[in-house]
Amino acid sequence: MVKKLFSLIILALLVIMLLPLMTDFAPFAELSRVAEKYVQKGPAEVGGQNLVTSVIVTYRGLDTLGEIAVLFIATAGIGFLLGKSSGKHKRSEASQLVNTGTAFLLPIILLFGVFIFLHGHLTPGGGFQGGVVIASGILLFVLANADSQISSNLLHWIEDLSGAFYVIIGLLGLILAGGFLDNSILPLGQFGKLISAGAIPLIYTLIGLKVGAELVGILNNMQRSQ
Amino acid sequence: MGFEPIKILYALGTIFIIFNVGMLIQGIVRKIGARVGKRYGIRFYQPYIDLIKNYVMRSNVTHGVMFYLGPVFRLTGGLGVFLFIPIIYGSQYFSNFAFAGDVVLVLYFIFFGSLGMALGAGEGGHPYSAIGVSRGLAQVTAAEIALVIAVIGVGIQYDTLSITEMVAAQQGGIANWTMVTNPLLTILAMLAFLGAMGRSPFDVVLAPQEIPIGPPTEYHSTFLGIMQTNRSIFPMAKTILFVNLFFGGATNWIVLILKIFIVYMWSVVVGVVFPRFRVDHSIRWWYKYALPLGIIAIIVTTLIAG
Amino acid sequence: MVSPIYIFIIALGIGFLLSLFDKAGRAVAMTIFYGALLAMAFISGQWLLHLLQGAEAEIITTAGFQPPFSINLKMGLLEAFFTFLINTLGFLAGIYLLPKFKSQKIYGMILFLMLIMGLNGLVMTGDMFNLFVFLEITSIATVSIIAIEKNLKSISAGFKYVIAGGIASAFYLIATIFLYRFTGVLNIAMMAETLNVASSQAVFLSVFILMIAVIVELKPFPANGWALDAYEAVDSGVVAVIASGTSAAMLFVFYKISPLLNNTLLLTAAGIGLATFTFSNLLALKQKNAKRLLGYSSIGQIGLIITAYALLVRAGYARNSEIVMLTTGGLFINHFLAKAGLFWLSGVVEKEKLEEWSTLRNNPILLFAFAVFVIALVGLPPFPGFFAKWQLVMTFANQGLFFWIGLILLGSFLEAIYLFRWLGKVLKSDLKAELKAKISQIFPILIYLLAILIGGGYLSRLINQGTSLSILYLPVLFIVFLFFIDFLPVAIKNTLVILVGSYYTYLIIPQLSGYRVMLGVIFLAGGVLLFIPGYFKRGKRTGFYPLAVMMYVGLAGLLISENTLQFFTSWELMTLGSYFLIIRGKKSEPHALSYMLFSIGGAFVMLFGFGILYYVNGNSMALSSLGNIESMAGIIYALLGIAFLTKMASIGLHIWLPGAYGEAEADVSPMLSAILSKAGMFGLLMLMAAIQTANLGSINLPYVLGWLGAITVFIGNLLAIYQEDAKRLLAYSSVGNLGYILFGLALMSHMGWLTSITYALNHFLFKALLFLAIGGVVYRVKTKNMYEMGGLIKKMPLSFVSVLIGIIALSGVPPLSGFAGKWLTYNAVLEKGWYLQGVIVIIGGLIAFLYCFRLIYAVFLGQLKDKHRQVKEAPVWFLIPQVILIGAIMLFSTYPAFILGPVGKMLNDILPENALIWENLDAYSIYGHWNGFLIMMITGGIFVIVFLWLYFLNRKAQKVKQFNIVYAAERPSRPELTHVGYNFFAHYKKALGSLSQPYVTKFWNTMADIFHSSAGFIRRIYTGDGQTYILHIIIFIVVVYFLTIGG
Amino acid sequence: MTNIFIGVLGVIMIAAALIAIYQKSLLSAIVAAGVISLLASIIYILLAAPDVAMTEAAIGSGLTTIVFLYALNKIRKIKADK
Amino acid sequence: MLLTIILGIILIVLGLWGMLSQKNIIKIIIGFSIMDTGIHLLILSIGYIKDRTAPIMNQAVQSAGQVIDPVPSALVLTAIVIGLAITALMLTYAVKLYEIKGSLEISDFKELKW
Repeated sequence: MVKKLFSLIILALLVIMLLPLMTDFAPFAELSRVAEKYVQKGPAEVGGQNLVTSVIVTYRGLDTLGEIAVLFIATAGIGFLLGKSSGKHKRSEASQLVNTGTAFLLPIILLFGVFIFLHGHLTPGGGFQGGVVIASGILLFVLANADSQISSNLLHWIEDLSGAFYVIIGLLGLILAGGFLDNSILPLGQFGKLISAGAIPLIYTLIGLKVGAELVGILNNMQRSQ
Repeated sequence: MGFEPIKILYALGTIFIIFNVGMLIQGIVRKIGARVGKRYGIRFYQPYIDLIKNYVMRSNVTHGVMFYLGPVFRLTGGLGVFLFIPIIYGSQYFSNFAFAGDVVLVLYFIFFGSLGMALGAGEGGHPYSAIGVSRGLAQVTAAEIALVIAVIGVGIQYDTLSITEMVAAQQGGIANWTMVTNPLLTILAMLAFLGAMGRSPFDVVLAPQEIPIGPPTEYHSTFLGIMQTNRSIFPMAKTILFVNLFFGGATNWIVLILKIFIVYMWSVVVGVVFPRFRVDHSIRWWYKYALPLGIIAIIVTTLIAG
Repeated sequence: MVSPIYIFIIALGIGFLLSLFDKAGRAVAMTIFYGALLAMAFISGQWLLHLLQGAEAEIITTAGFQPPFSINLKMGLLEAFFTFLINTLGFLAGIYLLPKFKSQKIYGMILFLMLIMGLNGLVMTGDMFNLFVFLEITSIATVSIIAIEKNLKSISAGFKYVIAGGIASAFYLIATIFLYRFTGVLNIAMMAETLNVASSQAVFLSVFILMIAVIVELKPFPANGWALDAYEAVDSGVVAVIASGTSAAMLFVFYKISPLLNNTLLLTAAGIGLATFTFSNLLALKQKNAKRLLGYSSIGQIGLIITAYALLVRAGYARNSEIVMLTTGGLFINHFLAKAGLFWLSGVVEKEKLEEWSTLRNNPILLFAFAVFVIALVGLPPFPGFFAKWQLVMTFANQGLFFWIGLILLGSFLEAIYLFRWLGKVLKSDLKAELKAKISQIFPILIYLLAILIGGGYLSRLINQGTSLSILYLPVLFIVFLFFIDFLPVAIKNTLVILVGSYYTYLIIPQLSGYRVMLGVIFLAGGVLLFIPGYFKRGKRTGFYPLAVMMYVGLAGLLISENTLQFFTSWELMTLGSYFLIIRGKKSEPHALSYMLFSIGGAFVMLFGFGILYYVNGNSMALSSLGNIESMAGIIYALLGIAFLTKMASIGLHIWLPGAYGEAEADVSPMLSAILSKAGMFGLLMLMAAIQTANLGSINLPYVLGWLGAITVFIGNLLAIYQEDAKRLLAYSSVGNLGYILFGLALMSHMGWLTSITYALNHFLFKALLFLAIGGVVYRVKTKNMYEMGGLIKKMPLSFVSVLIGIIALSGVPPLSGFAGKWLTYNAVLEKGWYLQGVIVIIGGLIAFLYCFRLIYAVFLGQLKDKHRQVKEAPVWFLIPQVILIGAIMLFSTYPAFILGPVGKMLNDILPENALIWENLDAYSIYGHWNGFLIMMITGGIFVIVFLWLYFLNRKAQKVKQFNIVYAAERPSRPELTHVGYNFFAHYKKALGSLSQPYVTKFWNTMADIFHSSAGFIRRIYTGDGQTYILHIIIFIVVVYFLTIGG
Repeated sequence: MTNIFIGVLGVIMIAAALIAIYQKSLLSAIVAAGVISLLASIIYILLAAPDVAMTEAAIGSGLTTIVFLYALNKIRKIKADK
Repeated sequence: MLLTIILGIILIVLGLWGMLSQKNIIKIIIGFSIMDTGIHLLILSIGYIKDRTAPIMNQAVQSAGQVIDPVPSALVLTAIVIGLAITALMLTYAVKLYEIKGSLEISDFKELKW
């Protein structure tokens, strides 16, 4: 109890400490120096409509690669931590509704995911969101077909190869264009079209696949391991 | 000053005189002691007889090299102390080998004999020898504290460590003696004298009642003779040192013998009056009383000299 | 030139594909894995070389845009250096973990590769948010790989780690976004250009949060319980990467964000660092678990580095200036290599308790590595930490940061306590288990061992300031050579050392002047002489020769050093060498420890003093500047004085000595007592010579030293008489004798110094003699208790003669040389007027008679014990130097003028009032006179005459049987009953009981208790509860913030 | 208008957070935490960041909750096995 | 937008409070995820500029004066994914801890201390 009271006091002090961030602070009125450039030059330099995507995939592409790595490490870490697969699972039978629903929904969900990451440079969304959608579709499938198991082999292949290709595309940027992860290895194309913004759709596809595979992998690991 | 061969002869002469003085004083003192105690006592020449008897007797016993050398060390120590003290002030015949060193030399040479003796007794293998030596050394080192302080005091007062110069500074009448000019120091010195002479209440060394046998038992006949020879020279040497340092020294033999006798008698008188200390009492006494007294004496002396 | 970006490409590409390669077989995956690590190391190494040759730093832009519009990486010299360190560490740690990788899932390798990549990213990235990403990569990879051991301890440690890391990065993120708001960029360098920390409170707070988040990642006290748990529980191979690699990267992050910090924040950081350093070292005192201990030490070291860096930058040094690099870089490299090495060793040992590490003794090379790492951590030469710490203290002193120096030295001292305690236990405690070291584990350790040696050698160039290199380095090379030939038998090594030592003596002595000649003879010629007994040993005597020579090289170095650094280095080398000599004794471990602690404590005090000197004297390291100090002279002299007094074991600082001297090996004790103790004397001589000319103001240092010396004489000698152990008796006697030397020096007069030097020379002669003789006896009778000996004169007559000569010389009884000292003392005392002190000194000298007699009596006289009837004379190799020493004593006694005359002349340069005049063999002072030759002749003459007289009278004396004594009318049957040896001076003890109480020991024990119990109390904050650790972090942040804005 | 809307959402979020902290049932707590994310994604839309809103809804609210539930499920299973 | 900043900070503190006050490890992780959400909200609020639209350049939106800052959005995207990774890892640890010791009380894991 004393400890809780003490924690409360400390948190109160923390709030007092953080007060200047609220009181002595003015929000942006104009774009920052960096953002200004992104907005003005971004469409021309990168070729994506969605500036957030341009920033994520190109300007701050290294962050994204790192982010993918984080997810990858977490997947590996969870696999490492939870040790060996036990192999046998008992899962309760899913209801008819889910089964039917899944059969109907799965292709749509997958398609939706692909749509999201392919249009990442044009509309909100991208590899991560698309990846999550794909992952959730697969999860649904797993829930529905209790007997089937996701081929971890396939997952691995998708996960590993998409990651490796991502790196290779980045490398191509270093060799062919201005630097690592430069998207202009492919022609920027016509602004606003699906096939535009250089390598961004390609990268986002790879990210989408990788993220999807990794997320499934995480859940799969948590589910199966013993 | 310096060494000349003829001085060896002078020294031998001095030794001869003082040896006899020592023998006689021993005898007389024992006689007086007996008379005070209402006994008849020995003949005053008894020490001579004892000595001759011991030298004549033969013992073929030795416990080892150090046992054999013990008395040699003892007598060398006694003679050495004596020889490093100038005896008669102003006399080139009776100044011994004082040119080899000063009062510090004498002070430290006193230990030469004690140490050798202790070693000899030690090799005798008798447990009581060891106990006796242990007590004796403890007692001597404690008593020496007062002596050292007294000597330093004299050194401070006369700004010299040379015995001859100390005596020189006291010439010209009793008023110049250290005894008069610095009574505190003299009191300290006379306490030290009691300790150095092993007289009661500081006579723990021999402590005949407690250690019935020990060095004197193991050492007999010739060995004892040599030690007796030493006993008539070593105490005289110490007494002469005190005479020189505190009582104006002496310019001729008569004065010297008189002063020796008086100083020597002091220890006898005190010894008759006071009972004996136990050895740890004795040590504590020196540290507790003599040392502070000495420090006061040194401070006083500094004031006098300064 | 391969672009540094390939480090990431390789790591990520291979990381992503590794599990696919694994499908082709583990061997394939492993080959590729190690190939990747090697390639990363190669790239950074190549850049390091390139940049070292003066190339420009490379800015790597990504996506073809310039910063701040895209993320950029930088490969400058420092980045190259750090990535090279991290990548080589990665490769070596990878090799170390090879068996685990082989048997575990492929994820282990992937995670490891990602971890190393993350660390590279932390170092190279120039973008604040990208740094966050790499932070998370590192943190998640670390947390995941912690699970390489799946026991409860490491899993719960991992959980605490991930939570704490999460909170730290949360704060980091908050700070990042606000800084983005204030500057409009995320590039750190540009942020620093545009940011004005003082412009508003929100800006200040943001920068503060950024800093504190980075610092929390660096494990500050007390918000570091999570890290300690991880250090304790995580697998050794992994924790080495965490402790060294992650710390390196995070330190570099701190370096990177430091341009954002203003002076207030730098001060805060420095304060946090110092608190961390001090407290973690304090708390480590109570630690019994080896890895946790290393954890405390790691955290402390990082704290120290933060403090050093922050304060130096605050003081105005450029972030990458040479000074900053030398200090923080040196400390860092030292920590990096040593800590990784030690953690790796922990994996080899596989034992938790400190003393169980003694299994390392099964493998001498690993033991050597362990010792080197520990010594490097303490900051002793010749390792990088030493030079860095030196430079740090000097630079801090230059800035007047004395308070900081004081605390840093305190922390270092605490660190030394537990590290040396550990070292001692490893060297001495019982050997129980076998050691199974795999080659994959040994290889990385050896590489780092080599690296730390090279690093030390590289930094040691600081020393070289005008002195010829050969004199400085050749001896060191000889030591190294001795390490290499350590497998040879004793006889060869001993001969070699004696020959080389003689030649070195011949080389050095002519280069010395003044009183240095005198000490040079004692140190070097004496040293060579005392190697002779070494022949008695059989076998290899592993480790003895290099370390003994190290001690002598240190001693010689003291004499020839011209600046404070050379002096200090030599001092530490000497200390280190002597520590290893002492600890060779059978029961000497606790004593060696206390020796080392007092020595190191003293050395740190000395370092402090040299620091102030450096400050006061306008950045001069010249030792000669000691004599013309403008201000603060008193405090400098006092500090240096304390340091030297420690080595001289003056009262209050003496408690290490009896055990150290007493328990050392037979031929080591004389080296220590006769020679090593004079090092302190040399220091004091130097100091006193300086005091002579300096303005001390109101502080009368010599007066204090005089009293101290006098009391030391008295107490040292008094305690000596109560000892039952012969060697301890001699040891206490050394305390007393060193007191005379101190007293003489403190007199600050020609006569006083002459006294002191006479004592020094004499003490060298007789104490070497006595320790050798007693050492020989102990070697034969196998006990050091005097009451168990007795009567040995019949079996060991030559040793007896040595002891006899020795004690006569010791006690100062004429005609031997000891008297010279006594005579000079009287004269010097009278001249100076220090009567009371003089009285105490002289009384102390009188007490010496007691133990002298006891020594010779209880050992050689009295009754021979039955079990000693077959004892032989001491080995001839002990006797040879004894004969030489006796000869020297006799010569010195008979012709003191030949030695003291020239010594007096040497002193004339410093103290011109020559109060002692030599006329041929006669010495005249203003008080008295003394002729050693005549005294010898007269005494000898009388002795011979009396002896002849006795012999004439009693020439047929026969030796009787042992028990032919009259003993209460009985014949004793057992020698034990009649040998009075035990508690010989009981009455003295009874009389002076209060003076013989071990007050000093009690005092130091109480001090130790206070430290230990406070450590025990404080460390209870680490409850082990993860939630408490979270609370600690938040408390830490809040409290530090309010302290920062409040003060 | 927007402010009021955000304010209302904020109050609900704080309430949800308190439920997430204090609700004894772990399942409810997890759901409450998911609700916070979901409401946050609505705010993101108001803050003109549809990309983030999508992500938060998908990952923060959706996937994170699923991961929580999986973990909870796993823990239950371990409990049952014991 | 100040309101959302305040909301963000409130969520952060509430999350911390959850981590400090709850003994159950799952609850602590929930607290962490609440704190994470707060931080995301905070970041995004910084990038918001009043009355502007999303940074998607099309016919309707052409100039720099019309859109919000895309950078914080990009950062939050990254942060969300990383947050998920950490949360998942924490949960895995929780599972593992439960598997070993059968407890979810954080105070039950005090094997390492001092």
